[in-house]
Amino acid sequence: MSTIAGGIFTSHVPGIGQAIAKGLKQDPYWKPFFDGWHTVHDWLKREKPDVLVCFYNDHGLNFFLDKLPTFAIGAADGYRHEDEGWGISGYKPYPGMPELSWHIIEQVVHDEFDPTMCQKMLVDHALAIPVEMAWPDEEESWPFKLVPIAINTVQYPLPSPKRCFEFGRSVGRALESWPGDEKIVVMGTGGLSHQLEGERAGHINIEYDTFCMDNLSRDPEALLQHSSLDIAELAGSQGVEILNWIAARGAMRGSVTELSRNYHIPISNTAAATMLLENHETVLA
Amino acid sequence: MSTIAGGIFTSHVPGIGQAIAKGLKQDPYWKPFFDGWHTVHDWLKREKPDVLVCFYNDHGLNFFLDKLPTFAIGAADGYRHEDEGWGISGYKPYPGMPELSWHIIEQVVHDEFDPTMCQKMLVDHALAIPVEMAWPDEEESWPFKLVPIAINTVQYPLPSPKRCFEFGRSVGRALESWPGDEKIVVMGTGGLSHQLEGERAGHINIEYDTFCMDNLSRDPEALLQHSSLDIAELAGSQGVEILNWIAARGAMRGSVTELSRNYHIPISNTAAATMLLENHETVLA
Amino acid sequence: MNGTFDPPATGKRVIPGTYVFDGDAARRGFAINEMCFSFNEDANRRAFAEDEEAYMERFHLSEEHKKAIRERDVIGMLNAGGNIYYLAKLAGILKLGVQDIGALQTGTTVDEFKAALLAHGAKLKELQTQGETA
Amino acid sequence: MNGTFDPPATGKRVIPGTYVFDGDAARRGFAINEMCFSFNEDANRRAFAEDEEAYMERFHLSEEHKKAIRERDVIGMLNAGGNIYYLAKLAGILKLGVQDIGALQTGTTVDEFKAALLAHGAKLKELQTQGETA
Ligand SMILES: [Fe+3]
Ligand SMILES: [Fe+3]
Repeated sequence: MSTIAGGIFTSHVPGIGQAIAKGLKQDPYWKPFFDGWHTVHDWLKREKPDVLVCFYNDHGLNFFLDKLPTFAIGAADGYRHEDEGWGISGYKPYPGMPELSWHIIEQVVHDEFDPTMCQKMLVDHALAIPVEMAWPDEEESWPFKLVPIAINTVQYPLPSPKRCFEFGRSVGRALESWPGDEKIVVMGTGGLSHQLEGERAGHINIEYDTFCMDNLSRDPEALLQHSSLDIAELAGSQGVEILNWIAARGAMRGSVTELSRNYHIPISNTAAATMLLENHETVLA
Repeated sequence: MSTIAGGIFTSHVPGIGQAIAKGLKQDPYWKPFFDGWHTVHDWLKREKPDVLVCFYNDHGLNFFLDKLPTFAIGAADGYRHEDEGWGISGYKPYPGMPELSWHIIEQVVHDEFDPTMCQKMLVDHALAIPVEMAWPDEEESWPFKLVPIAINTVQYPLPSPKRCFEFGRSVGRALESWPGDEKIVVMGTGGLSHQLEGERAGHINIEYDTFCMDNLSRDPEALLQHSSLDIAELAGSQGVEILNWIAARGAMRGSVTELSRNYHIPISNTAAATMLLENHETVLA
Repeated sequence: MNGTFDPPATGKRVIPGTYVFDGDAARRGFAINEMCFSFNEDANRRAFAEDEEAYMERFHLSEEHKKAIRERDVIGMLNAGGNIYYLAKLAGILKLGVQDIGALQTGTTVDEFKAALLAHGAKLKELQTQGETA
Repeated sequence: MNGTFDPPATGKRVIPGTYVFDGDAARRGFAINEMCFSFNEDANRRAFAEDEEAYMERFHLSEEHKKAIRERDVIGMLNAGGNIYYLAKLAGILKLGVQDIGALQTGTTVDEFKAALLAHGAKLKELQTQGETA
């Protein structure tokens, strides 16, 4: 039987990719952020997950406003990153796991979600960069199979935090009922508080970020008290990317404990965070 | 305040378009089907709706398996039909009503549906042909503004009949709360029983079709007792297009009466039906 | 008619003579369906008609896909994951209507296939005369 | 910084200094966003760089869109319905980073904008020293 070993939650700022490319991990500006990954690296080496289910948001690589899905689930044999407009590409391709993708799609449609099913799908920096950070030592190919799940954080109306959490729960039910014996890690990328546009560009909210991090493991439903617009106001217009965290956390349906947390300001315009949560099957008393 | 005047439910067989083009409405093969439209024509002349909200399924014109939405809502300034592979095109363009489209999108996302939002969208014969049948005398341009809503009937898992009905109810709530004074007609296209592929090609089920038609006005929830796969078995693999009827019926939330019904076999491989339902605000006793 | 009904996997609901286009089918058929989707453009239809083999190669069709297309074997295309909504565009190029396709799949002549449809119509008339249906 | 905050419609929630990209904004901005989406391809980026006016014309940009782009007026682009996720691709061509953009919009210098971000970092350090946050 499959197990959901845990969840990795992290920012996905494009500049991180450039810092990696330039070898700046030990640079004083970047070190405090990259240092937050050591526990994740140790944990991944110990757990060796076979499958990565990654909740992220597309920034205009695979989706445009002609067909903008609320929830999109990849069901391809494999995925590539491509040029998003800045001439950066060349990330290693990601092997897919279409049989698990379809199992998830069957479950979520059964549970009255309305996904867009994607048998071809490019994945952008919001997936590529967290993967580079989590598995920095893989030379040839990735040691996992990928199911990418994109949540709309671009076009209002966004799905509510509650809807995203329930969507994640449904994905989690699919993972639990998957008959394979794979070990699965989930990931939620984006955030924390930041805002790129408008007169409020540069907005950061330590208090709200701390509230989210404090509750992510022990009481994620606390994060559902706000609407997506509330979060835009609290955490900035790109702070709503925490919807990906909320969905990923929803997919962890066992007993969840926080293994590590790193929170550092600033990375680019962003309050950057990395958290590692472990998931154990709930043991009945 | 806007009113939902009624609903038109009809098959959308491509061959109908060719019959119209060839002037075959009085031909013995086609006459029994086209005769079913007289009451619709009279009703439309009397009601003069300003807006058409059309639930249909795309047959591979606007959507492909790379990005296949469960529910897609058009939000464009206008829509065109284009060549679907048979060299037929040239239908008059359809003016959009993006302000109403967004009002609907806001409502359905609020109601926990997960639509794909389409600011560019081609519409196929499943919309074009019913419109040609309903408004046969418009020379220059259409007398309505369009909101097209596409439901996945191509890629399993399909949404359940219950989900489609509730989706229609949510669209209906949006129409009711629209502050404009437009008169709205809804449309559901496709079906009734037919199957194009496999050793069971040519399958037709008079009993199930009759059950659907008998209950559409007075007890549409009776149609929700079957799953989408049940309907594929009962009505044939393309018979599942009745999901569009179910959603359109869901959008009619008042007191609904059947004004006319026509059921004729065969049109092409299909048991073809046309129904006109009127919608009145429910008067409390 | 070539080929026989070959349900894709165990443990799934089987509807006799019917091809449920689920994820398994979609995976098997992606290439053939993608090729058929390209036929929305007239230039692509002409390119296929001019050189079927080259065009199939361009879309990376499997040997199973190619064989079914070469043999105009609709059931073979379905077993290889073809979806009728996309295959209908190929049928147009091959000048096959839905009733030709129906006859091919059911192992009847086109006239027999049409007669079977008309028989449903006659049955409906009979029921209507008896007042059993509106 | 050019232009001022111009909330798109009445009756909507306004978040000061923030552009909620809703349907109204998406309608106003479709052309500019579509142009920016095209910048995923290098050939298109070069075509824009070579002849901005011709490229904007090709995507049917409104006069408001064009004016904002000519003037490198980010707030103007936002008011005209530009979405930052797509505008970021244009910013790349113009060799503007997110902090240059931030400075342009907030009417500060880039150094001031960066300093404000660092001040948040300092505040966090202080809170962490006080043990108020992990
Ligand atoms: Fe982001
Ligand atoms: Fe159809």
